[in-house]
Amino acid sequence: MNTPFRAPGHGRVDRDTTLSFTFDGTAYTGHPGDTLASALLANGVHHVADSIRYGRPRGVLAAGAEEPNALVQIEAPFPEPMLTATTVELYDGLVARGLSGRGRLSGEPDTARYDTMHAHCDLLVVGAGPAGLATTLAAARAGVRVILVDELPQPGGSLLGSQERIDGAPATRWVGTVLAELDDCADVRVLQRTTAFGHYDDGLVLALEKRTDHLGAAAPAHVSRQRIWRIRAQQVVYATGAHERPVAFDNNDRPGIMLAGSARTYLNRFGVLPGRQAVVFTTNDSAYPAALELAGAGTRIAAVIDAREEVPEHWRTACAERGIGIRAGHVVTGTSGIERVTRAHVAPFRQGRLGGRQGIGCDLLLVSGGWNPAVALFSQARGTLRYDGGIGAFVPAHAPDGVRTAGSAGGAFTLSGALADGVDAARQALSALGRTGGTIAVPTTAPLPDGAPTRVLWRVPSPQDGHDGQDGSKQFVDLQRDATVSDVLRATGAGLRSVEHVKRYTTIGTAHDQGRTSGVMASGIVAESLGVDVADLGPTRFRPPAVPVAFAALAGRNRGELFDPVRVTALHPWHVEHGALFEDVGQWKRPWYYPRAGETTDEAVLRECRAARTGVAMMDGSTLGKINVRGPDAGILLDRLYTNLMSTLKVGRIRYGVMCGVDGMVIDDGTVIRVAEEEFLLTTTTGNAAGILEWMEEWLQTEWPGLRVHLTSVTEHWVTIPLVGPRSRDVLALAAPGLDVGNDAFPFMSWQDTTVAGVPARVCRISFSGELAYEINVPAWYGITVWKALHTAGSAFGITPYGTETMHVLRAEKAYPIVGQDTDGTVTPQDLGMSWAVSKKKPDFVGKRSFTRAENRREDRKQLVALLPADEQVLLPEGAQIIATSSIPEPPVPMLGHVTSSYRSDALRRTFALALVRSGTRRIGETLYVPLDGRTVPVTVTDPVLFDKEGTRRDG
Amino acid sequence: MTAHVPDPHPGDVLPDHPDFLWRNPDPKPSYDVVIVGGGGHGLATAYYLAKNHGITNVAVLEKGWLAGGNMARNTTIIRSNYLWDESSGIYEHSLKLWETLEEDLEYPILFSQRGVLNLAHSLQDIRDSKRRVHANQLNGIDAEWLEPDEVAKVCPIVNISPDVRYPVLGATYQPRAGIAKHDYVAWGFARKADAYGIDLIQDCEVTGLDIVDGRVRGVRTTRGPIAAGKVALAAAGHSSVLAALAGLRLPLQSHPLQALVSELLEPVHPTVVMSNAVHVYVSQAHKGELVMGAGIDSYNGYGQRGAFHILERQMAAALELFPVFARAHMLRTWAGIVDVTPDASPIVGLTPVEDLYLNCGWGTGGFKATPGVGWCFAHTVATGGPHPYNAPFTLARFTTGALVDEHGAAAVAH
Amino acid sequence: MQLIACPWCGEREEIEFHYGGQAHIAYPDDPYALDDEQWAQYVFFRDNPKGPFAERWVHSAGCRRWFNALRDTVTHEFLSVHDNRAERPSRTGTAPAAQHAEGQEAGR
Amino acid sequence: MTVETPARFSPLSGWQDRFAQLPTGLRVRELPFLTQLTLRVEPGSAAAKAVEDCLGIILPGPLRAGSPGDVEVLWTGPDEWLLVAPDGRQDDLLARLRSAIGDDFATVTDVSAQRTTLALSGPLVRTVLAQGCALDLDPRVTPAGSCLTTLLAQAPVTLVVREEEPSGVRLLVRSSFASYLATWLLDACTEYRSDTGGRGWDGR
Repeated sequence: MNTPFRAPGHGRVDRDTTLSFTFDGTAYTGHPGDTLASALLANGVHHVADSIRYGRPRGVLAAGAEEPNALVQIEAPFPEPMLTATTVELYDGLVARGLSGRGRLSGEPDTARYDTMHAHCDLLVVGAGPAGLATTLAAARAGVRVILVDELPQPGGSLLGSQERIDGAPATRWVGTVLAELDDCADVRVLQRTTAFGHYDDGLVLALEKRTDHLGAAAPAHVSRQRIWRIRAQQVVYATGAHERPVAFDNNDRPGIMLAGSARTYLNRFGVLPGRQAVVFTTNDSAYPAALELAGAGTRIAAVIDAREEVPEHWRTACAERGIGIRAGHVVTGTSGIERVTRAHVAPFRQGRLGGRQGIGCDLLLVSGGWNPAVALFSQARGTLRYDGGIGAFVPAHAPDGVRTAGSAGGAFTLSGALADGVDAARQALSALGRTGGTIAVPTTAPLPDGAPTRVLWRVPSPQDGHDGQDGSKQFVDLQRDATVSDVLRATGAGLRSVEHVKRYTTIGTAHDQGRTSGVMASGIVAESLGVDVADLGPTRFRPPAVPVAFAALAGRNRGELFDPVRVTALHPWHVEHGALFEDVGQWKRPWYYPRAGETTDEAVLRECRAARTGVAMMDGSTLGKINVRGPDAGILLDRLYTNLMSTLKVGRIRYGVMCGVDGMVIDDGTVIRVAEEEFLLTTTTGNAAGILEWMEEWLQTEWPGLRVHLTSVTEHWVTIPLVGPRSRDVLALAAPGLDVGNDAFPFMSWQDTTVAGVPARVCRISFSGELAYEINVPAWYGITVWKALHTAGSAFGITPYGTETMHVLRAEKAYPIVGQDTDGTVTPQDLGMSWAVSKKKPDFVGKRSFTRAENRREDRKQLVALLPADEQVLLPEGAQIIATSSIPEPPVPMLGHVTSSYRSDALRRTFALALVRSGTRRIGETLYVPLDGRTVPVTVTDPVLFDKEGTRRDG
Repeated sequence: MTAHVPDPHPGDVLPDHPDFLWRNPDPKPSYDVVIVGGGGHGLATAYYLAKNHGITNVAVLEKGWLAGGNMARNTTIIRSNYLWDESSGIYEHSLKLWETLEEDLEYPILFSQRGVLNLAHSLQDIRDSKRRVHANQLNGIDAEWLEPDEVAKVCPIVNISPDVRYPVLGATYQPRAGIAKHDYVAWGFARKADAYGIDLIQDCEVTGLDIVDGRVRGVRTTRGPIAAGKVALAAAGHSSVLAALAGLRLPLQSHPLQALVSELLEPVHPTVVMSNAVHVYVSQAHKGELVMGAGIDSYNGYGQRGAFHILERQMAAALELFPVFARAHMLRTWAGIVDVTPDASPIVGLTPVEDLYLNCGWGTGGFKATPGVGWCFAHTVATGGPHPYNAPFTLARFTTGALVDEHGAAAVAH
Repeated sequence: MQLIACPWCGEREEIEFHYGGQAHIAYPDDPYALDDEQWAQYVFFRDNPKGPFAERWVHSAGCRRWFNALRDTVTHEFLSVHDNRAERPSRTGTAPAAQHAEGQEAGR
Repeated sequence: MTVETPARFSPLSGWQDRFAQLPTGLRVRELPFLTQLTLRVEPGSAAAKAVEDCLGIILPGPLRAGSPGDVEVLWTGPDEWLLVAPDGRQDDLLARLRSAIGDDFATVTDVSAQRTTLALSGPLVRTVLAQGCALDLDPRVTPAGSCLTTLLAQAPVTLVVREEEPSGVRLLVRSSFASYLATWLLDACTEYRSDTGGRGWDGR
């Protein structure tokens, strides 16, 4: 199948295969190797979309990632917004439409896979153009580990879009030879379709590999669609090329206006003639090969408009041979046309004045305003830039260690220069690596004709200008943002002097293309308007990413169940099997409660509570942090970190302990058991396990390194099973026949090593419910076996597994606080009514000094109390605030505190709550009020311990 | 739950800036008040000094370009639903000012009261959230608790499926909260301050403070010495460095805070969603870009650059909450420098040096406080004593222990 | 993603580490000899320099060892790291000067 | 109540079938119930010497593993090692070591069930690990005998490159993270699973 604008004998697309695609509802064809842009141009489609602000028709300006105009929405096979037609590889079945600057997200879930790969190398080369290939080859020969990333589907870079020759043959043959040699090097990795987008600290370069996008619907589902490469490189060479920049003139935004070098690429890489009759407007030599090659392929070049007075003899002659007229000292002042440029207006331009205009008919207007080295990544790497007034561009100045440019990215714009620079970059990188070898001869190229310097020209005065020359309302600087020269001049007129301000005022450079074609031009126009040098304004900062990257690619495989690790205990499978609902506590999944068929949450929790208070119940306490503290000075360390005195604890005994921060606020609590004279085992709350170990190590290692103590986390070594309730003793006696479970032999707050269900176990007599209770600890491998054995042994007593909710109710009935629920970082042990846990004997411990600060001495601190709603059925919401009056005054309402915990109690046959209340202890007996749904609920303040205040139940 | 119509809709073309913003004067030898820091707070303070107190012989000194620091780098969320009375007082004062600021400044600041959702993902999140809602309501701040299905009504693209790693268990909602366009806000204040005759002086870095007998007399700058009756510091992340010039040590640590935007997208996200638990907050700005922030980098930094793993985590978190964002593209990233105090509340008021005033420690709350703190700081500078709203935020609270600990409620929040 | 050179494990990505703030803040010899303001200095006040800063880090995901580092807070570059076991604390009261060069014995 | 030999379950005991479906280039199996002891002792001290004599080993230096006999010694910190031995050796080893240490300051703690061990082998090992491990696992950089405590994806692991298996790697992972890590490993292998001979997809 043929398309009207394919140039016979040109291009590298596979013409034997035809791909069908749809654009804006019309079916077209193209070939493998096409981009969507090249395929559209081959079909004669220039008008891709309308602009965002003014709705003006827009076409294809460029051939790569610098494209500001040709924004498209992919609709099939899966919607993706805001891609440039110049970077979308064509595939069969592609459905796309042009966008007016805003894309559409799919409402359907994206099922594609994304992943990440770490890689390490001595040298990373970014860009497989002539310079990058020369660098890579030289380094590969030196035997270092090299990674070469390149954004195109095939290596060659600018060579793919030119008719240059290397070593006497078409340049692409040299590319093939180099690739073949690199293929044979085990330590060279070449990644095509891979765009470096971020340079971070210590040589970390991030690159996005588009692995299956070009396959469309045929992309295999098991392969990641896109991959983020995290490349850690000792040395980085940015051979990222250069971007051609346009010149601002009236109506410089019409479809059919294209960068000259891009037109050359469309011809040579894609075999596409972007127009039949072209006007070429240039300020430098680089547009001449474009004009000549297009002429050679059949485009009629109506004229070359060269802003310079002098055109090099070589190009004069070559153009003359083709019958191409050159108008030196002329500029394009404007264009005509609606859907497509039909005419370029040309005038002499000397001493800042335009001469008489003349129109030249054309369907293609090629523009070259010079070249900007692609320095975004170099700049991200903290390379500094300087303004080169000769070429009107920012170029690398000072390179940081381990980073350099090669080729046109560093200002070496000729092929021979780029190749030599590439070889030199390899030499320098190898030298920095302390490696020798790797010299290759610089490939030979045709001798360069004598050239002439670029004329730096940002904008052509508008013929519409008045005497002040200030009308630039149709001279577009940022095509994607529809920002014009007028906008820039308004900004400077408003008093703005910083390019950053102008950028924000006009929105120039903030779009998808990151101002590749507009940034320097905007600086130039600002500088002209303020009468300063561009160098004084400086470039705007380059920030990652250098190209837009899909959120999903950055998330990689950290999605769904892999978003964050799910931590489970050894008993988890049992909980799942038995219908537990789970609560997320940090990364842990903890059983919340075990509803039976038809039960509500309340019913299930009341049932579980009842079992614990009247029969026997068991839970999985394995997530508690466990730290083994061992060494001759273990007691000293614990004395310094706990508010309690721990060194006096006897072997075989257990003590509850509280830890405070240096500010005197409670940070954690748990139990401490003395295993041996020089060994303790302490528990932390589930969520704080890692933090408390790190905190203890910090004190030990940095403050008291002389203490002979070692801390070891044993959290997951043990499965911990609290066995709770009046019948717990009976159950344990069955499961541990060798253990004397009597109160005398095994008193409260003691522990014993024994055998439970045939498994060596450590059993502790501790209770977080006030009931007779045991805590059975076994190595985690035996956890399920012991759990099941206890469950079996307890079946005759109606043993009931319970979850965190029931645990919370039971402990609240006894006023045992939960750190993080009944405390919030502003609560002292005294506030919790735990002065008993604060040693009076110890001269110091962490937090003690803060207790005497003014705020801590106040008598009206918030203190933990219980609240009993007058209506025993009313459940106060946790978090509810407490006020003094039965009616709610106008805001701001003085608040006395808040409800930290609130439950229905089976044991109390009513609801109750714990609360932190200002002067709470003093208010015991008072009635306070909790605003709820516009009314207030009266509550009585009571001592926080509501159940078994005398503690008669703990011994059974 | 109140029905809410976001206004203006994302996707609107931005209004033009005025034809004139400000003069670019050279510094005079002397001013009644020198404000150090030409960010949002400094500019707002200048404006209210003139407007509320008639003090116009004022210079605002900015070492770079106006509003080029955190004002240019934040995610523009405005809300007042803070936990403690002290915080909700000043933030609600600020929110009320936001509600009339467009008319006041005669500048289209695009204040859009599209509501803010703070998601809860754990039972403790629910407790903390409800505690804040109850406190807010009693403080006269619009706040509601929403169940997951109500969350979906406010923001249909939030994934409320119970099957995700950290399901959405509900959210607090402040309907009057929202976003504004940061440059427009800063320039609005700057333009008005300039019109009052206040000198906005850019590229002018303060290199020293002249202190005689415990009293500040002026500043030394890269553009020469400037005498001042009073000096007000409003330099956010750079406050420690400036305070050190006066021999003051502050309980501040400066950290990078990163944010990013996507390309422009059709309207998809009608409100603002924040999640402390999965560390992301996101809104869709007026032109249509998704604006996102994440957690603070853990270490001190002045480099206006953050670490990539924070962004990577942020993207994963965003997709957990908003699966439809999968193929949106990260267009641009940046970092600001936030100055954080031990209790995550600001320091606004007097210093041990006479006539030297301090406003700092706003952490991630600075943007939303802009008009409120400008109002109160101007009062403090003009009268020599704190406004009731900033009276609790003294430096002395770290000695007495009377902290305003917003960690529980604010955490990474903005 | 910076690399931090753990004195024991060598260069690792920063996510393996936790930050511990300013180094060389010794716990006061006698906290009760300090008035509330001096105590507040110890509890809440830390240097916040723009430039080199002596800090504590811990290699949480590796060898779990705390160590000291000198890092430039502008460039984020680590100027040096050192095993803090070589630097025993000298009990000099509240925070001494933050900046010191590698190997210099400071009042940690 | 009759007590039979109690059954033990390792953290990944249910995963054999899933591991069996991995691509041919990667073999994964759990080595359950290994004896693991944390040894803390100052290197070069008398206690360290006593330990070395007792076990007939030299305590390996930073980032190294030593495997003189049936006790493998993994360096995990400047004064910390993990001793790994076959199933059931903890009581014997603890007794011998504590006796050897005597009154000197050194501690040994049984942490056998704290972690489980995955043995990975096959040509895909490094490729799969590179998807979640930031360290350079090239054998020239990380040779056999290396022992690195680090992160794999979001799980803390100790990664040991084995002497006897050129492409063999052992991962010691905390028990609560084991199923996360296994899930991650399976996911990271997805693209190598089908029809591509275990080379992974070459993108063409």
